[in-house]
Amino acid sequence: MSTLRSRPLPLRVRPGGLLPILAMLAVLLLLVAVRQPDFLAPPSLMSFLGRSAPIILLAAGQYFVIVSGEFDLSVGSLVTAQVVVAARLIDSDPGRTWPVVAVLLVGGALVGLVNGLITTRLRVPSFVTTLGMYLILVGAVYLWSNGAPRGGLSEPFRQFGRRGFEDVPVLGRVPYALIVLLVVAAVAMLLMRSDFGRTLVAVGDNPRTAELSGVRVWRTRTIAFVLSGLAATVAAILLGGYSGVSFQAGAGLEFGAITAVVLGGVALGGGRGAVLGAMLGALTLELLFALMNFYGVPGALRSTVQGAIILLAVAVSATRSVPR
Amino acid sequence: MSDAQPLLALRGVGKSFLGVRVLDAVDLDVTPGEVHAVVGENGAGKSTLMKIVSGGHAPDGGTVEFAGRPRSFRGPRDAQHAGIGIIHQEFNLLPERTVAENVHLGHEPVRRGLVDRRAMLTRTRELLDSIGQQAVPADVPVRRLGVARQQVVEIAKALALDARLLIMDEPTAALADHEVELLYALVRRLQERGIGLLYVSHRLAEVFDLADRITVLKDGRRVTTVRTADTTADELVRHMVGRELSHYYPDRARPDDRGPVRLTVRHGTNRRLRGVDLELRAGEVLGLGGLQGSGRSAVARAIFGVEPFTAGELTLDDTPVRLRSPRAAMRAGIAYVTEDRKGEGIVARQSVLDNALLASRAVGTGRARRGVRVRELLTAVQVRAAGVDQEIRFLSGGNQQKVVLARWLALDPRILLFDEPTRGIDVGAKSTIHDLVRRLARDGAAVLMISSDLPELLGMSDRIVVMRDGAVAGELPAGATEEEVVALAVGTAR
Amino acid sequence: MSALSLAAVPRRVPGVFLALALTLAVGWLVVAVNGGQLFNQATTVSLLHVAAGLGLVAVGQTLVVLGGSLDLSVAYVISLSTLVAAETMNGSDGAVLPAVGLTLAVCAGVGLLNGVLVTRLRVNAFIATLGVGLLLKGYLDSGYDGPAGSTAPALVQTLGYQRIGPVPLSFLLLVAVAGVAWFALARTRFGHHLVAVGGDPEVARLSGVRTTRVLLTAHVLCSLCAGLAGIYLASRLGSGAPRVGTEGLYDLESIAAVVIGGTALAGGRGGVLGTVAGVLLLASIDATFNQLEVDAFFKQVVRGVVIIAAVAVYARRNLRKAAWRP
Amino acid sequence: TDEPTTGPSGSAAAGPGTGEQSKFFVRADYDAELALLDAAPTGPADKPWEQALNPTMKDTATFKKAGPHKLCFSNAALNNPWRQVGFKTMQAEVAAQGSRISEFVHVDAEGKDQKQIADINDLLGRDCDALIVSPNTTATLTPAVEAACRAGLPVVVFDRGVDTTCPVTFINPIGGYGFGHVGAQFVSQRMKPGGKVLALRILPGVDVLETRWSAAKVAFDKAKVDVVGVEFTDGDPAKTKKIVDDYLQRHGTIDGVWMDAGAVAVAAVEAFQDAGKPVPPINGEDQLDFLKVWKDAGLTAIAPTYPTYQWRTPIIAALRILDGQQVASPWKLPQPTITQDNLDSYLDADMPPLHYAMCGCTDLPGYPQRWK
Ligand SMILES: Nc1ncnc2c1ncn2[C@@H]1O[C@H](COP(=O)(O)OP(=O)(O)OP(=O)(O)O)[C@@H](O)[C@H]1O
Ligand SMILES: Nc1ncnc2c1ncn2[C@@H]1O[C@H](COP(=O)(O)OP(=O)(O)OP(=O)(O)O)[C@@H](O)[C@H]1O
Ligand SMILES: O[C@@H]1[C@@H](O)[C@H](O)OC[C@H]1O
Ligand SMILES: [Mg+2]
Ligand SMILES: [Mg+2]
Repeated sequence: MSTLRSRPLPLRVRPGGLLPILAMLAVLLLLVAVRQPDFLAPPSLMSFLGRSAPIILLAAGQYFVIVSGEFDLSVGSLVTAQVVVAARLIDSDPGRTWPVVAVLLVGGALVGLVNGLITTRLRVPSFVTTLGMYLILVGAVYLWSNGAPRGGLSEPFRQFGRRGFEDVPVLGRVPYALIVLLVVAAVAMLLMRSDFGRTLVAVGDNPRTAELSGVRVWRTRTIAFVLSGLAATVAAILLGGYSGVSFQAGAGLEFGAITAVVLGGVALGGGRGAVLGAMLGALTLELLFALMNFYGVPGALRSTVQGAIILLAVAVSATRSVPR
Repeated sequence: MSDAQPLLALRGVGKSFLGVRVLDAVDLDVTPGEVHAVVGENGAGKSTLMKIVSGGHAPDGGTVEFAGRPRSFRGPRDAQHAGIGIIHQEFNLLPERTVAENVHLGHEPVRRGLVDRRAMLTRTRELLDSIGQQAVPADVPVRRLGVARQQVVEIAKALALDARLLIMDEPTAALADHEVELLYALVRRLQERGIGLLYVSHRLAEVFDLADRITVLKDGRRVTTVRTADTTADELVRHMVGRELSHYYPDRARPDDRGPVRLTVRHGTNRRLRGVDLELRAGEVLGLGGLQGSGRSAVARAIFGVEPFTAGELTLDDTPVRLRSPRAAMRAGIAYVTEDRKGEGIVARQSVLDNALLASRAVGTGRARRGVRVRELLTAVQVRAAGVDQEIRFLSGGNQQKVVLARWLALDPRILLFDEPTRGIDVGAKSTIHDLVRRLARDGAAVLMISSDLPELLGMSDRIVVMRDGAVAGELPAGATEEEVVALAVGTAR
Repeated sequence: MSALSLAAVPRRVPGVFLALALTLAVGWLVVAVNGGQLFNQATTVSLLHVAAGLGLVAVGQTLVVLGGSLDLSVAYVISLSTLVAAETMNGSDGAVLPAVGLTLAVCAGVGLLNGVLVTRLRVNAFIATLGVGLLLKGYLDSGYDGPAGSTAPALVQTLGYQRIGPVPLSFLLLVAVAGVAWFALARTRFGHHLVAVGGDPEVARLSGVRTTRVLLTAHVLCSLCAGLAGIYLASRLGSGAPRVGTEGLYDLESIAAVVIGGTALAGGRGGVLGTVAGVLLLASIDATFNQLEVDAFFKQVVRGVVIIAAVAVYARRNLRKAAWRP
Repeated sequence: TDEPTTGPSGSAAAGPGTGEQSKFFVRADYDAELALLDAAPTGPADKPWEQALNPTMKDTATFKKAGPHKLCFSNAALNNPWRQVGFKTMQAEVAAQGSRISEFVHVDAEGKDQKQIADINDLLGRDCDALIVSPNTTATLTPAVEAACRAGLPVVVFDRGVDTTCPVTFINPIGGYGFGHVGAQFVSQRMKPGGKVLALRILPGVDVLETRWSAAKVAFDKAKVDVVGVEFTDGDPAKTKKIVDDYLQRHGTIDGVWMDAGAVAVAAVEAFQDAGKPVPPINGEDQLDFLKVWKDAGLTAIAPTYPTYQWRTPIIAALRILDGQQVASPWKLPQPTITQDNLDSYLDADMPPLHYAMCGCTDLPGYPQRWK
């Protein structure tokens, strides 16, 4: 009866594994290399990574929530809100940069906290909670700013998303955003190896087991929402820095982040997948957009290509992992 | 072999789950009007076999022949259409739908294209009537019924199919005595109508009362098929466990091994329990017996803070405590090994190591030495796996259970609540767990053990408390007999 | 076994109807205090028109949600169907029937695609329908830079603008569709099976329900409802409008109406009547705020709060009901 | 079904080259608008919102009514800074008219055609003396506006148009052809001949924006420059920056940038700056952030405008109509262009970056606080 199976390979093709997303990334890189070799040269690669940092961060934040078995549809509106709030609070005064950054982080955590508590304590499905939060945030920020962003971002605020270390050997310019991304990615990966991370995944896979093993499921999930709120805030700071104030800053990013997470092999419903996968998923999506540009895919058709690729990727891995 | 043309003929049926062989080349016949019982230990593969016959699982090998034709059912629907009905061991009911809707799910009566609700109600009432269950209302949502009545609905649901072969997988598990009698009558009536019955039960008395033939399964293989008249209970048990039972259980505690009272429940009451009194000492294994649904699990879960007592008193070492969550109970040194391993025992996609560490991580204990300690424990309980990084779902049930045990042992609990710790576990693993439970008691832990497996309960316990209808029915000393336990459990004892 | 009291429980009035009544009463009062009138003919007509569009989509959405699925592609399906309808009609009354037929056929195709992805290919409904939505978006964005085609005048005059008293024809269409859906859920096998699949797919399967087929059908019906909404909008707008679905936020709003109406997002519980009430609730909030000239952004905030609060109330009730589920 | 079945131009899908002309392009209108660029306005020189270009006057005696009046406004949306500034200007104008207006009802359609149709219908039941409409989409709002005309009250349409002449008047500045032409003309003249132009548009399907692009197309085709891309930015600066960045990647250099709206002009400029490339000739709009960057970075730039002061005119027109005075119909307002020469006079460091210089609001009650 008892069978000793051989040790599976670390990168085995299994649901939640990294192999599919790495393969996809490799294919896209290859296609880029064929069409636009100089894109892979350090300077442009650096700038690409820098500008992709916000969506990758959002994917990481969304990962925490999704792996715990929930959804966060409010991140896009949170990004918008944060950018608009930052502009109004800073009001182009460089001296206010750091205090405002602190305020934003607290605000982001707070939004996450509210999402988390409503979901876990009031038992409102997170799809509904965060949909409601999305409406509330968009409405509130327009209301507060009277319909048009006011004030302005300071140069020091903008530098996170816009500037970088100049004249780095080999790489040329290394965007600050990339550094922020790497730091956050490292923290996220460490976090997922920590007690918290492991229990988070356990909660997503089987909340009953977790609860009966002493995990405070509601607390763990709430923290995941807080992390998502924080990630959205950092993304907002980078995005606001990159492109300045606008009400469009976060539009649609929630769907982008969720898509990226799923592409990265993370199961909606929780309990499966790696944060690195989620971030690679976002990188892959961004690369896909760049690629479509290089191949001159007309802007309007890009969503079709995107949709087709997502469906294909997810369908292939879904059908492959289901035994009867 | 029966001489009549078989209604159902299984030949060489096999099935594996995730690479684990659960059924191996099973042959089985049922003739019309025959009651064919299938017995075997927990996890022997009985339910799996029943699901194959009823289209719920596809077999990996072998043939299923029904009413003279080979069949390969694509799903339960096919089997139903062929004339096979099943009463599942676990409830297959939709809590939000009414009794009538559940009974007719999948084959609602239609008139002019529309579901005929009146017919559905009438027919449901008739069915309930025919099994003497007029009291069960046909038009309330199932969630408003108790477990026993849900079981009745499950039976009615199977009967509604007018099947030629009816499978009953532990149909009496949740039934009271007089209800069992009604079921007997029903079975006999069906038999007279020429319907074949496959009857799975752990209650050997029932099997001897009803069955024409008995098939014994063990570890997924058919050990034997005998005429009821030609066998005895002892012989069956030997076939089931494959050895004599007497040497099987570890030695009990001697009276002077028992330490002070660790835990007391006085008048423990909640939605499921009515004034439970209980005392648990260090160094002993207290067995908790009773029929399914009698409230055994409810006691353990109340102590562990899952569904806490709403009234009464719980004391630990003479100090009254309120344990409102599993976490609080864990902090107080209590561990609970659930009966529902799949649903609330394991985290299927996480590794063996993650599973073993889950509780330690949750309460943040022993951070420094935790990894080493858990590995030691996994070795000590003899988990067999490809490595600690293997996902737990690829382990056999017994090995999963050992990992869950390691999880709790890592916390060094002083009080252990074991709810069906050997359910679905093979014989070898079973004895490992038995030894372990006994060793824990010997080392001074207080152990409460729930088991539906009477021999196990009798073999392991230093005392046995028997539950009935959410209350304590009585207490028996070590050395009690099965009859004594059952008498208390069903309420026929003085 | 202690006897449970099974005496007839009064059927609860679903919360959404109370909320609707309350909103209308409070709205009427506040507007009246403000010197206006909430139930004047024009306002009522507008309210019912808004409700008709959203309602048609939401009824379809209810079906998939009841079955435990979700459709995020409806907004694009709506846009697409306005175009198919208006371009096929091309202003000619004679072409109404073929155009409606073609539109519904196209929608059914999209629904089929959704259904196949969700059931056969086992793609999570969220991603599947999001992906299909993207496919359609690409087609719409690249094919159209603005309104196209022209709806047959006959249809504009009837479905688009005609009314009986204060009740627009389109609202009657909604009533009819909702009625059919309600009837189908309550009285057909399909309905019973759909709710079963949403309640517990494994139980449904073991009971002999063809779960795949049922859910697939629900997806087709959902797209068809979106198609009807599209045809209505085309009659309202007089032409096909490639962005009307997304501008109207019909995807998220329809889901919001469904959950406000008391249908569980996880499936298996709820119904179309609640959804229609949910739609009317949203529409009356709109109407009241319109009358009071409340800022659109403030309205948005209120909507968010209403959605969360409504579902929180349902969740509380269920908690109290506390059916213990293994 | 990869090809759209009927033939809307697909200019969005055109990729490199400008492809076939938009279906929105009407030669006669184009010629008329370009002619208007040089026309001399009638009316008070210091109040361009009251001026009219080549006006044809319309009798309104039938609408004459005793005041004060209830004016109703169905607004397409308030979803961008241009509309915000405009609406504030309109509110200030209402305030400035004081006792002449008893009530001003504003309903926001939130960018939804369907809602605006309902809104208009709703307003018809609210005893308005005049109805002002800024339609969300030209074609789809036409039936609703026609219905409003039939209701008998004076209807004034402004900003975006409708496909009917039933309203008393349609007010807007010269329009999209003029805007698009001025920008494209400038960009193609200042860049190297045959160079690469990137055209950035915010969204499709709105006539005032479509005409901008179709006029630009004519100019570019005539100048024989290489339009390497026509992209929609959704008015999103981040998306704009990424698009420009990608085009810089792909083509190495871009020699000119044309935009159909100024909202994301700064983002486009920054994309060049951040890539360490010189900013090529570019056009923006009269948004202050762009004017500031233009000044600070010494850009080669121009800013055709679609002045927000046009939001004052509908109020003025409605009151005149209710007085029975003649009004211009259509009412074409002047549409100034900001150039290097007059740039300084439009810069205003005290106003927020997303404010529009052509608001014509400095004389209105509440200035500048209302706009901050
Ligand atoms: N869906 C499944 N996936 C994986 N393993 C399964 C599945 N169903 C059953 N098993 C395993 O197959 C074995 C046989 O289970 P089965 O339910 O047939 O036993 P049984 O004889 O009915 O036991 P019991 O008396 O406890 O009901 C067990 O080890 C069980 O864990
Ligand atoms: N109708 C019910 N209402 C509330 N809780 C229930 C109901 N049925 C079962 N439970 C809970 O489910 C758990 C297991 O159910 P089951 O009927 O098997 O339990 P039990 O009677 O407590 O234990 P056992 O079967 O081990 O005697 C228990 O914790 C019990 O409290
Ligand atoms: O809303 C539009 C605005 O964004 C654009 O700049 O000019 C035309 C307006 O209709
Ligand atoms: Mg079984
Ligand atoms: Mg139990």
